Amino acid sequence: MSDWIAIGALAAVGVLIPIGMMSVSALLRPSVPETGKSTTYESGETPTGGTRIRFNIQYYMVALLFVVFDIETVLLFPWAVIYRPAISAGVPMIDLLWPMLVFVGILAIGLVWAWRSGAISWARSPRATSRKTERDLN
Amino acid sequence: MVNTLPQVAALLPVFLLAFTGLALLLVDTISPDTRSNTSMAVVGAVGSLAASAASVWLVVSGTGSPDTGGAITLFAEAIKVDTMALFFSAIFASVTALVVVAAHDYFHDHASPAAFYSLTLFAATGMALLAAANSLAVVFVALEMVSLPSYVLVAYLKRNRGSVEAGLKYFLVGALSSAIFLFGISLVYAATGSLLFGGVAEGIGSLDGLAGIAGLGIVMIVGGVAYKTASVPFHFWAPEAYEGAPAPVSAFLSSASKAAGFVVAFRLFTEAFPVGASLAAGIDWVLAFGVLAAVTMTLGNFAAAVQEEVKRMLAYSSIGHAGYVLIGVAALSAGGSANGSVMGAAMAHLLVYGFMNTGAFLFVAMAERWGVGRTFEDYAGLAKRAPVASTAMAVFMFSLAGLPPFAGFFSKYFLFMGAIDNGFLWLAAFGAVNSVVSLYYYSRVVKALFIDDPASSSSLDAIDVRPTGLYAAVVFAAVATVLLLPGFGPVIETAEAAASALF
Amino acid sequence: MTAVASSIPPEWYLLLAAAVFCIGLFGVLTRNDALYFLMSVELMMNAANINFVAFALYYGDLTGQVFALFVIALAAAEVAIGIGIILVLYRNFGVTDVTVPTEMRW
Amino acid sequence: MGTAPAQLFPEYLVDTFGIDSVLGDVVASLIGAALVANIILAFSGVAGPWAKRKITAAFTDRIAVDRIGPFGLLIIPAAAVQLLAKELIVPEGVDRPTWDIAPILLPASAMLGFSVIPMGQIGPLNIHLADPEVGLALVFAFASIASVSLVMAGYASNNKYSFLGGLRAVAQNLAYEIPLIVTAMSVVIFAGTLQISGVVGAQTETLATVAGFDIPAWFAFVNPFAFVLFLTANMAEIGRNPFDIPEAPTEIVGGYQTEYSSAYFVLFYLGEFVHIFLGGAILSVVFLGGASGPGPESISFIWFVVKVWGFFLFTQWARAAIPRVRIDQLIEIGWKGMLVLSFANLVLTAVIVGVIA
Amino acid sequence: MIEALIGFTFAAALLVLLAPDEWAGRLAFAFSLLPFAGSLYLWSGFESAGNALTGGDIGYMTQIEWLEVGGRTVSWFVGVDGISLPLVVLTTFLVPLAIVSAWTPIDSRQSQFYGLMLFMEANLLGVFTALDFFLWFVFWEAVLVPMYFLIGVWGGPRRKYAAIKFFVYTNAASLLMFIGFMSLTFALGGSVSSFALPEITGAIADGGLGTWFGISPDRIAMVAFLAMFAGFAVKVPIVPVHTWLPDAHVEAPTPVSVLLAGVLLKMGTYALLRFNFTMLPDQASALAVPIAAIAVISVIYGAMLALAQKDLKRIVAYSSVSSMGYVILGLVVFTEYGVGGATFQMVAHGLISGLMFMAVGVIYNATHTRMVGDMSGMADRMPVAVGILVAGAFGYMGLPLMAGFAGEFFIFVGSFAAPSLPYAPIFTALAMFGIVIVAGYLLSAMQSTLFGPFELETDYDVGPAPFHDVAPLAVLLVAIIVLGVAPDIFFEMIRDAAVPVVEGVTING
Repeated sequence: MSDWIAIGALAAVGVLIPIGMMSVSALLRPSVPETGKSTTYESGETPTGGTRIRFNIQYYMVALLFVVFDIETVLLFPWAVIYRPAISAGVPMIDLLWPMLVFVGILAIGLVWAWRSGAISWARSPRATSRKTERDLN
Repeated sequence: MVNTLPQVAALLPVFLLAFTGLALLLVDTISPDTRSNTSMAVVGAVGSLAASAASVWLVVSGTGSPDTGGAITLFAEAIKVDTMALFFSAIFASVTALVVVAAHDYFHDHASPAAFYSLTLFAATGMALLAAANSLAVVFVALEMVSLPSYVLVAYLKRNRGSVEAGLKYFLVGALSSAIFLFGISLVYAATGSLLFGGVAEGIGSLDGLAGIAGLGIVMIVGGVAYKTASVPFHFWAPEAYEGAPAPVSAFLSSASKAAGFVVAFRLFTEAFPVGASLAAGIDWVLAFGVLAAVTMTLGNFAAAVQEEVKRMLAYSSIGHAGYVLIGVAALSAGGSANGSVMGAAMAHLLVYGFMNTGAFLFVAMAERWGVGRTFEDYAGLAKRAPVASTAMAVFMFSLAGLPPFAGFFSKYFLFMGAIDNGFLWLAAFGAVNSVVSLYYYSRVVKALFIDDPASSSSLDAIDVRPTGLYAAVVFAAVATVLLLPGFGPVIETAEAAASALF
Repeated sequence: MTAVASSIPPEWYLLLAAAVFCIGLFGVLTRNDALYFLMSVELMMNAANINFVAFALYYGDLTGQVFALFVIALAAAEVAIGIGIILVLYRNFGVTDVTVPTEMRW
Repeated sequence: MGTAPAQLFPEYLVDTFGIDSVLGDVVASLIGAALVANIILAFSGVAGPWAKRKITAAFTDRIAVDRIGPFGLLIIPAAAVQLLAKELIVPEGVDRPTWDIAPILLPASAMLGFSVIPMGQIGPLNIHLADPEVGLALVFAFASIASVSLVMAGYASNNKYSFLGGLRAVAQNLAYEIPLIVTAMSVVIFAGTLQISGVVGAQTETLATVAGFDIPAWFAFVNPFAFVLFLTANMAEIGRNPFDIPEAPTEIVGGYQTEYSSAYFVLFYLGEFVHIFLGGAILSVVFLGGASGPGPESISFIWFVVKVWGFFLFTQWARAAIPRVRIDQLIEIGWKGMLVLSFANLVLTAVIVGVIA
Repeated sequence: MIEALIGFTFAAALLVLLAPDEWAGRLAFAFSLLPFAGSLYLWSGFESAGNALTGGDIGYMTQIEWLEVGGRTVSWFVGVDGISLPLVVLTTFLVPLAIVSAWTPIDSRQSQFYGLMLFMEANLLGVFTALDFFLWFVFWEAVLVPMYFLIGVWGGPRRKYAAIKFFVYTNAASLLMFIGFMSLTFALGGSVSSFALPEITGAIADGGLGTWFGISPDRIAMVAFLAMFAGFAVKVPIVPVHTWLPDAHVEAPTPVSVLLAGVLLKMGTYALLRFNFTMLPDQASALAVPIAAIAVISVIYGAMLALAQKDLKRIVAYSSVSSMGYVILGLVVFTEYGVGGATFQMVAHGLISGLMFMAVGVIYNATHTRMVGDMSGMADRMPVAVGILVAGAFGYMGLPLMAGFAGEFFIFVGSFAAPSLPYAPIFTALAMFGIVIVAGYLLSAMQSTLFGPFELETDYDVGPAPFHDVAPLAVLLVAIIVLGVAPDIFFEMIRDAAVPVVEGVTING
């Protein structure tokens, strides 16, 4: 039988349990609508401004960097899987290692470049670092 | 001498370009704050010139040509280095060198030029790899390797609304067409069970009931090629992208990137979907390409004729030239005697085009650097203050128009003659008529530069700098365009031999 | 797994892939928002992946599967760049609607 | 592939009851899934919250939950009922479908991760739902869905804090996902397979015998460096102290769950616990020999429980003992430290495996 | 030898382009003397006989393969024969004089001007010496580019219009001609292996034309003939495609007009002789009557138009159209004297029209007008220049002992009793009538401008022209007289080369 049937079954169960809890709660809970309740919570103060705030550009940087390395892992996994069997089958180690080293090396250059050009420093300039506030840290 | 090297040395141009791109990142890493524009440009130019020299050397020494044992296949046949691959590597690397040198001045006050150089080099690497692809998988990967940096390059001036808009539109059409291209590949794979060109060709020869799938896949692949070469029906990004992009990028895209698209077409439609087998399977892509070529050149030329802005005119003219080169594929016939001639002529045209079109866009870059306007009127009288650059521009324009004293004439001539030899008189006629039309708008530029008077006496005051790099690149391109006339013999003979080897 | 997969005729995979592709194409053609566009293009690429994986199985040839991995990687890279471009688009034009920027004539 | 894995739980059911059809497979799988879900719920829905309070109280020298039931055990059902019966406050401007789906997705995805985890045996029952060839990749994939739900919740809530919390969750997950997987990859190099049973099977041999006691070849012993890296990355992945940036109550109220109440809040709370236990399970599979341990095979479920709870205790200890890192520190540690170290580990492991094999 | 000549001229052009404006004119003149000396050297050592295209000797021949495509080679193939050598000499002789005559009128961007002049000279030499079609075509087209700039940049008020009209007309014509020639080569198919003109001529004569795209050889030859004739006719120019010429002449600066009338027009007749009449004599004789008719119309119509003009330059320009008509007539009759005379007339007209334009230019330099009605009595103020102008005008009218007489005389002798042209005497007589008109308009123009009391309102003194303006006029006049007294110095070799052309035709009826 297929492993995937079992996985699908657990997925179904995993989704059904939360939905079941929500349903039960929907039956049990009261509903007393009131405008004060439904305002956005901002530590008890009256909400100011919109919620679509401009946030630190570094979030994007990190996301872009992640894409690069995530792809790398996708392509490295097959290599990792065959590595030991191939060694056992008598393939010289250097033949197996160099493609990975080249691959990782290229990415390493990319990482170092990103590092040096400040893509992964959360606060970008020395001045910004010196007056790190809560807002900057976001 | 080459034969004593390991086979992988045939990929030397690709490696050189890739290493240069990485080296540029390293240079920038060593001194990210000083942003040494000059050192980056020097490294980039040296690297791409080295790659160009390596390509030429490998071609001259006969690497991959039938005389020395045929094409060199590497990496489980995914890569195949033959004369055509090296020929195109030479085009890509030369254009890259010109663009990099020119960019030095164009980005003289840009905050972070580093990425520009390395992205250009990486795109060039992708192109060189593309030229050597022997598998649909490599084609797609390399194509994306060209496209992805190109998107960024077009939108490189991120505070310039035109550049961003151009980048967006280029990206949208690019992403869509690469998805279509990919789906086409997947259908071909589904029908033939192979991604290697040879395997696909075998599969095409023995389709049973899957001809429809394969045909649809090929149509989609044609679409992808049309995008990359800025041909109808995926041409409409080109005017936008070329106009909005920084001019060196326009030069790069319209010369090198287009050539990259064509090398794919040349390979795919000779090795993977050979004419004979495709026709036997009921897939008549020859006719499709014929129609595309005719429509593309007509549309490009007539649209160029009504433009008011020089850069946009060049963009449309670049579409027109794509139409000419498409003849190289459209005029193939099963067992045609002139198959090699016509495709070789198309290759030679791309080489010549690489210099003359790059040069023309770099002249526009120079005008942008000076800050004169973008329309024909704004260019009026520039020759009074910048005679050398204007002369170079005149050379490019006349060569693009195919006027006989310049290299552009020969390449077009051999293209049309090859088409006639293969029985495609109508394509050659279309091409000839379009060439005549093109003379009109190309000569408008020359007229503006040399003959028209400047709009006002102060309008030439903007020309207050002599950007050395741009000048060097433009003059070099002009000299190359002129010298390719006497030197056309080896070029066309190499190209023809390279193309003939595919049939 | 193999038993189940190979018991399904290949035409079904083709149909599924074509359906996914068409959904993506429909999204591309009808949505003006750049982000929807990105998602739709992803769908189209994944339609191709379905074909690759399915026919790799059908032909007993690993290339298709490996290529699908590459495609995933490239698609991700494309999205990364697309997001970057959409970001500068938003900075310059204040929208992510692709029909708004008309600095140049179309 | 190591020793042949014991028969998977659904297969056992199928064989035992002789229902050899697709429908039978489905039914057997559902039964197995229900069992696994129950175990998870017992851990994370009941024992976990209770233990958390007790442990925290112990660390801070306080007394906690001792009123309802023996050792205050009944506080959990009481709290559950109380929370479920609370009014659901839907703040204005929420993006409704997204806001609703997020709390379902978090526990579901974490629970799904358990589908490939071998939990050892209870008597004759081998509690292991599925063992696909790509199990290890799959479990990371399932675990990663959690961050999607967090960002969904943060985005949909129409609240600055929620939004920031969601963003932080993503940034953190991204930063530590790569070290986590690359470190796991070094294990894959040893095991030569992605199949969970293979990974576990590769840890059954005896590494050394010290004073008559066999030390098994658990990867934690084979490669302690990787173990430490993995443990750290794992902590960040599940968002526990000192890496609880996405919630960070003193900074951004409650992060992504600020606007959630009633059953929706319960689901997030539950999901976090499931996620912690999944982290423990992954750790035990990859580095601690899965459900194996001294003694007969039939008590291996006990070992599994011990390992998972060991990890849980560790997280609670960290929660009490280590201050939260700042977001900038977190990101920079991830990209500049962990990533580099994990790649160094990968290359070294490859070389070592190549030399000794 | 010829390579050296052309190469040196190119190099000189480049050097002059880069030279400072102040002494570009002097430098260019100095440089341009060397090609002239070279061409004299060629002349002195020239011993070949026969026509280069029909298997005769080719003087100073060089043939180096350039490239090979589609089974046909293109080569650097140059050489001279009795037809081209006089034109080479004419070119190298006129250019230094034109350069000197530019010293006065050209006062801006001199280095570019003189550079382009030399560049054009180099290409003209190429046109007259190239014996490979491709090479020839490249030079042929390359002449247009500097001409375009010379008219467009340094021309008169309507220079843009004139330059573009010139460019468009001549380019369209080139394309037509090119297509015509190419269809010939395609029809020749495998019977030729190169684009060398002698080989192609030989192949056509041997009946190498085949069917191509279903079109019969005869028809292809006829189409090619017509296309090439039309193409060259623009260049010559022949009525009715002459309209670019007056505009170009009027707007072009004097030295450019000199070269335009003196040499560029000869490219058209030279090409007609080489291609249409040498390669396709059968078609030429089949179409003899219409061509002769066009020629005569050109003569008469050009002369009539000249009669109606007020602008001296326009008068000379239209009279060039008229003179070219004689040349065509001489070519189409296919007799030894007709073809030879036509060739001789090319040279003679080159000198005479050069003289006329130059003289008009000298007057214009002084008066800044060319309108017949604006001035009179110029002879008072500029006796030498006016004297030479009058002499030149008489040369134009065909005064004996001047070159124009010799050329026209040969043509009429050849055409009067031409066996291949029906009604030859009538055509000849009509053409001769043209001379009367020429005399009429030239005399009347002279009368009103040069003689009588001086009447021109200027705020400066109109005095004698400077020496370097008059000297070229004198030199030209001497050359015209020498050629008129002793036409054999050229006609001998021209006849050598013309005879094989005449023999190639089969006389029908």
